[in-house]
Amino acid sequence: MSFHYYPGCTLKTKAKDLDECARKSAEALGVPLIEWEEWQCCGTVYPQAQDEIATRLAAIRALDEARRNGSDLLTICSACHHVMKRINRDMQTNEDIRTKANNYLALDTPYTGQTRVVHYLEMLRDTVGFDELRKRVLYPLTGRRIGAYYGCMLLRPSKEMQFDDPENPSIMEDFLEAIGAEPVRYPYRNECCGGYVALEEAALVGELCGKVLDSARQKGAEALITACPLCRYNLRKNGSKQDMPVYYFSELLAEALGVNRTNTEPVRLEK
Amino acid sequence: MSPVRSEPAEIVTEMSGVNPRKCMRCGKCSATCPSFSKIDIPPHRFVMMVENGEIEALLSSQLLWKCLSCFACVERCPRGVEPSKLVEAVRLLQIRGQGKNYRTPDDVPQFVEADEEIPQQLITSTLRKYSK
Amino acid sequence: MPMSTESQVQANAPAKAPTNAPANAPANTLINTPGNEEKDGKAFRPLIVSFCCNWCSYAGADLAGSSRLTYPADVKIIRVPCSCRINPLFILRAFQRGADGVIVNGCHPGDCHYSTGNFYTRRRMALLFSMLDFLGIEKERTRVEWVSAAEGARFASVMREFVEQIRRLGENKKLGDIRCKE
Amino acid sequence: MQRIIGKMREKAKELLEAGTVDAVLGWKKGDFAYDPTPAFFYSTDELDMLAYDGFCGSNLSKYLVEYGKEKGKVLVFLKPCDTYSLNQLVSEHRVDRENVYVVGVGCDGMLDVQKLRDKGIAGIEEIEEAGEDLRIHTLYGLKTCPRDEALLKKCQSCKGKEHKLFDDRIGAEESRDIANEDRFAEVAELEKMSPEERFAFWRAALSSCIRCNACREACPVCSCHTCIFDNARSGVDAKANASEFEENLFHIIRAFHVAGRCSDCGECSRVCPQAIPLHLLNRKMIKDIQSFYGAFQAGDSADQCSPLLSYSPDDIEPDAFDRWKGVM
Amino acid sequence: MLKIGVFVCWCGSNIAGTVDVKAVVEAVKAEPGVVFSTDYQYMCSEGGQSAIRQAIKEYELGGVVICACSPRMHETTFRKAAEAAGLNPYMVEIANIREHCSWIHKDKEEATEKAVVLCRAAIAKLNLNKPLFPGESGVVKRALVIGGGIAGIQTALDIADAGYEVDIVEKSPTIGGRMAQLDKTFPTLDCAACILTPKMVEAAAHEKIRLFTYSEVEEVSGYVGSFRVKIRQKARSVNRELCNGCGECIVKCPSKTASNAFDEGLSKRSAIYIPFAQAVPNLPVIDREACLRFQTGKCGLCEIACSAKAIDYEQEDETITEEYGAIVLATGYRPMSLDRYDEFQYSQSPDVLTSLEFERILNASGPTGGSLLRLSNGEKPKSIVFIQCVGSRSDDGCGKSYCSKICCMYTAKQAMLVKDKYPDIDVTVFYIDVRTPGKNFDEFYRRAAEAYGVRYVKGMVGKVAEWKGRLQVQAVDLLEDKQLLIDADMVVLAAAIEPDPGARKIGAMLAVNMDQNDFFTEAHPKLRPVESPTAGVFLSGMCQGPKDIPETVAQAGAAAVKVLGLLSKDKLVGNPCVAISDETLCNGCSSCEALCPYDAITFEEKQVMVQGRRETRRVAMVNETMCQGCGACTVACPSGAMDLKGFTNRQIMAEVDAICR
Repeated sequence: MSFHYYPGCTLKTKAKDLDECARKSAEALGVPLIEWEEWQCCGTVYPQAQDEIATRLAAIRALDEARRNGSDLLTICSACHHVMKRINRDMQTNEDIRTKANNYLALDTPYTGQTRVVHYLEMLRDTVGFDELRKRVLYPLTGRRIGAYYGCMLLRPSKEMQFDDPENPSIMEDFLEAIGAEPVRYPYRNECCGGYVALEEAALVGELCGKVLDSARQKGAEALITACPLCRYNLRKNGSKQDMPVYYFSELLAEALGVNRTNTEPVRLEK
Repeated sequence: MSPVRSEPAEIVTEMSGVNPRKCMRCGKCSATCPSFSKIDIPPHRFVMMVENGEIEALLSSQLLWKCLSCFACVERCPRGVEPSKLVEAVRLLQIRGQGKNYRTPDDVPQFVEADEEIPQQLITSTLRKYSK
Repeated sequence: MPMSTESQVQANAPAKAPTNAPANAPANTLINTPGNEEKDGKAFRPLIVSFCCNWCSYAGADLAGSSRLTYPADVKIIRVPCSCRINPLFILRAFQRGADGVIVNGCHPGDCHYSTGNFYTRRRMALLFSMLDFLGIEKERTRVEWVSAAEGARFASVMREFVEQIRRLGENKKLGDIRCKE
Repeated sequence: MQRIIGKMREKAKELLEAGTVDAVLGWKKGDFAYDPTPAFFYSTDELDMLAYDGFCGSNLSKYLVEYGKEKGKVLVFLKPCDTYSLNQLVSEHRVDRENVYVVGVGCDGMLDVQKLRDKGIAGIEEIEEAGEDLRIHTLYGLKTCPRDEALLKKCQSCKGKEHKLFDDRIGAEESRDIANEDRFAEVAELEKMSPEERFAFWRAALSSCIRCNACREACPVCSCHTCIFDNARSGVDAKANASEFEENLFHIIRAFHVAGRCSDCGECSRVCPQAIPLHLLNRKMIKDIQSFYGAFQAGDSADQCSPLLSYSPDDIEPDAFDRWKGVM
Repeated sequence: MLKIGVFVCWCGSNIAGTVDVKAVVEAVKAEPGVVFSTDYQYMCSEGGQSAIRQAIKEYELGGVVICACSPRMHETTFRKAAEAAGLNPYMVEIANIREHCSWIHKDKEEATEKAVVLCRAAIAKLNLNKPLFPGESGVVKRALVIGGGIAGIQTALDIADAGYEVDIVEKSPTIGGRMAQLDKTFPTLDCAACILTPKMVEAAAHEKIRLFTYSEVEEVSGYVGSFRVKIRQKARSVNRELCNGCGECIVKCPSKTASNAFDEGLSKRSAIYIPFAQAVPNLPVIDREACLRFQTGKCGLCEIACSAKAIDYEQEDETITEEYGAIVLATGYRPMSLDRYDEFQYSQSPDVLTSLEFERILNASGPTGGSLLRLSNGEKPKSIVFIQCVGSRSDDGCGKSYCSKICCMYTAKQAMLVKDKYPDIDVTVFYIDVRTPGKNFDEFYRRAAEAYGVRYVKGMVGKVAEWKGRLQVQAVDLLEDKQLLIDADMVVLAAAIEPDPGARKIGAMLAVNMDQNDFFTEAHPKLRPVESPTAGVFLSGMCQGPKDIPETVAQAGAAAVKVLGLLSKDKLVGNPCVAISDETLCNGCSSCEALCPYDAITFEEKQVMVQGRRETRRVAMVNETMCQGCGACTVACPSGAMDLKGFTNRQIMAEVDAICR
């Protein structure tokens, strides 16, 4: 089963690691990711107003392309996933948006949300299976205490995202366990990092990230993982002072599978 | 007596698809809001003001620009009110007005210069949220 | 009202589905049928017979009333102990005497006061409506709804919807008895 | 099947003489070669008139209801398809099984004289049924016609050679195989039409109804002591169609009353003097029942429950019936 | 021809405001049979009823049509009025021109027109009415109570005290229910056990009461006055006759890791156990899931320990069938699961508890022996936060839409109990509204705030998080528009209550409907609050809706009174609107028999006169006591032989004709 892979803007620029590790790992796991060359930015924020049609179109094009190929659309970046999932749901359930968007796009067959939007982590869980992943791990991250940072976009609103329990999620912890690490559950793992007000409300973002990092440290985490470039940026910017490395989950996956960029001896993450 | 509905209030409820009358004033949105310290009108009051048709006052609210769209208020509201959608609708009402953009592409160079690590996502989303 | 003669029937026969409908029109858009044109300067008011079982739907209708939820006066309710008391004859009789729509209301399947009554209703009505459709009689003129005693609001909205549907369909000519038309 | 008439007479004689039965129900020679009629035979002397040939299409089951429960035991000759009707009557307690001695007779498919006439064959004096072809002696000489081209409508979709109940059988294994048409094909054709076309079709068909009640009289499940249409106390009695509506009403209600009970014997259409395709209404009901509620054949056995007298909690909703259209 | 009188009610302005009642009176005067028509302000009042009685006599009316409110409201009233004037009560028809007309239409002309049509339909039907006479059936003078909590116990005691036999079926090994888990009760603060256990003992000792604990109702058939109920007594693996309740077996049991449901899972118990010290009966039960003997075949220590030789590993479930005249449902409630409310860290922190769990912590017999300790570290808390309305008043898809009613009061109680014992602990209650309607209830809540210094904050909590070994509570103070961060050691969640999930199965057996929240529906929300829609089945306690203990006990008594009213009758008068078969039309086909849900139809070979001839025919016979009048048979009957009295084919068609005229 192959996936229609939608990387999104940041994964091709500032978050190349996230993208590259994810693709290489998928290859190693035998899951073909086929990237549509003509993808465009998803819009990064989900347009919450009912009358915003144009801002939904880029996402719908990508979703429709996946439908044409008859495959599920796979995303990694939390923001892309959030936008794709919710707009897809709009196309399934909101008749007004569906009609207007289809009128704009004038597709041969109207798009009505037929595509399934899958996050990379869901692919690991449901397509590969965490048990299978555990078997494929060559370099388990044994003894490493790692906290998962979910942030907002993957989980909320849970009725639409249907990703995990919004208040007590576990998919990243299960992932960490599968690659041999010791997951650290901490209460602020689903609280906001400050998102895009980072530029003008540095103090607020500092405060919010500080709380997340502090909470993780209290529970014994030595590093964090995330799926979102923005979260990682915010946490790193504020966390560097706090001596808490923040990785993309795919970096650790690549690490555990031994598919790092250098094809020599795998670089073990420093303890 | 139901409050007199001014037209902007109708636009906001229609645009957002939210029925503010469902709010029972429990304040869970405000209890959960991570930007609370930076805002002048807390989310629960924002919902009440939409219900009362006081849109004019909301157009200058800090909440429009400090809301993180973290959807915690949406997730935790026991009445399914979705305050963040109301905030977005009022924000759109504001920035759709001529020259009312809060951020413009002209601001981009200054951001990028400030920190070269800034992910694209951050710039795009800022512009998406704050300008038309 | 004019006599329902053969030529009338044909004159008012709905056109086939319009071929110029936009390809992206939502699938559930009702095709506009003639019949709702104004007659004698007054909009067409359909006659609708609504059979309600005593325990759920009739109580639901009562609740709609006590909640002051409006629906058109075109709907006239007949109380029966259970939806399974509704003989297909009653439905045909209503059409014969000039009803434009008939709606059968019962408890939700599984909630029948008599345990199983509405299960039989469901089979009977499925077959009856299918046969009427087979005879070319608009299936939109008949309907079965499960309305509980707690669903006053739903009762009212179902009635509003059904009346609207019949208004769009226009007068029942296919199953009317000419003797009953003035 | 003219060849087995001898055995049939023998059997009838034997049982009458032995007192096993008090009467024999069979077909009696008519005035012409093609019009044997149902008849009771009470003594062995009458048995010369017993007939069995390609024109014995009539289903004798229903006459057993009339014979009643008090007159003793009767021998009845039934073709395979007729036994479905008897089974249904037994299941409805309209005929007591122990009052009937069923002799299943083989069948090569019954004939429609109108079809011969339509082929320009007139002045029929005698018909020899031999193999695949009919040899027809007429005033104008010998004519032949392939048997399959003269079959009754109902025989074009034969239910098979198996007798569903019998006490004895004659010639059953010799029955001829008949190419079996899809009996729902015509129904499916109609379903494909637009509602307007269907309405026009049925209006044209039913408007010729003269309410002779032949369909009702011939129908083996229309066995009510008093039909509601004849019952002044029913509130719907109507001896004649006074309006278009009543033309429809009678046939809709009749189809509904026999739904889940009709074995599709086709007698209604066979006897209709106006050639209204009434069997289509019944077949529509049968097709719906099968697609909504699963395989069912009325008369398959005497102890099955009609689909209209049972239910499943997850039956389809009445508004979903047309989703099934054209499936099957 | 029947002489008919028509009475049009104004219902004050309820009808007359929208329907021109005078015009209705005039319009129906020419209807067939109508010899008299009039209007009146309130037909249901004594004045209105006497007007009906007078007119019946004066105009020698054979039937009356009342145009008024729903027949579900006053049909009985008007039937009685007609009966008082010598009419058969079933010669009364109601045209519902209030709920189905005046209340839903605004246009007076339209509403009046419709009222006339509805009235005509009623007249048309009445013209075909026949006097009906109800049948009679006997009453088994015993009652069954399903559920052995305070509601069930109280109902059973009240019935038994009146001299009737009662059986209580309780699914757990002891009676007592939720109340037994409570520490104190509001608003008097008396100890729950002190007032409940005497009632438990009384029930067990009562000569008219039999207890079936660890038992379930498996099947119910029959009808009011004579229900047949199959009860399954699950195997306790302990012989009730031999056991003396010494408890030696429990001491010796090596498997002590089963979750103790009585302590809401906060403690462990042995595989053989008595739920709590004052359990009734004081008889152990082996939890076969937890028992080593049953799981591994090894062990048998309880058998060895038992000097009375009461342990019986071979014991099997027993099924008995009993007859009852009446059944009371008292199936109770449970706190809803808080899986979907983890913003409060319920499943992630041992110091976040439901109120019922906290109740066990406060209780001297609870997991901490009554001392208030944090379950995470066994230390005394310095600050406790209570959060109300968790899952109640919710419209988010995972909570309950209703107010659970008891939480405001028990939260005040628990806060007060904490403050009373430990005045130095900070207690904060977050509330949306404090709802205290009830005798001495608001005073109680105010006492918590005023005398005990419980801090009440109007606002909700958004997040609870473990922080530096304590719990950080992020909340809002709505009156100050401030976000608060409070460090707490324990957080207590007032979880919404929900009906016991076992109720659904029992409801289905008895054809008692449930509302959208799974509470049993009462026959009338105001006028018949303890009757279920099924005759002879009554409701007691929480299974019908949220209630506190005084209300539950009151309703239990009310249910008992209804049961006694039923059991005190020797004969029950049935519903005369039952099926009737016309033997001259019946084909004997048995279609009706096949689908009758009450087995009320049988067939007989019978001599029937048909057109002057005598014939033996197989014909349907209806048992009028068993028939409930659904009418399924009437439609199945092809010949129209089967009809339903009070709703005959011709009556319904007459209504159709009148409406479509």
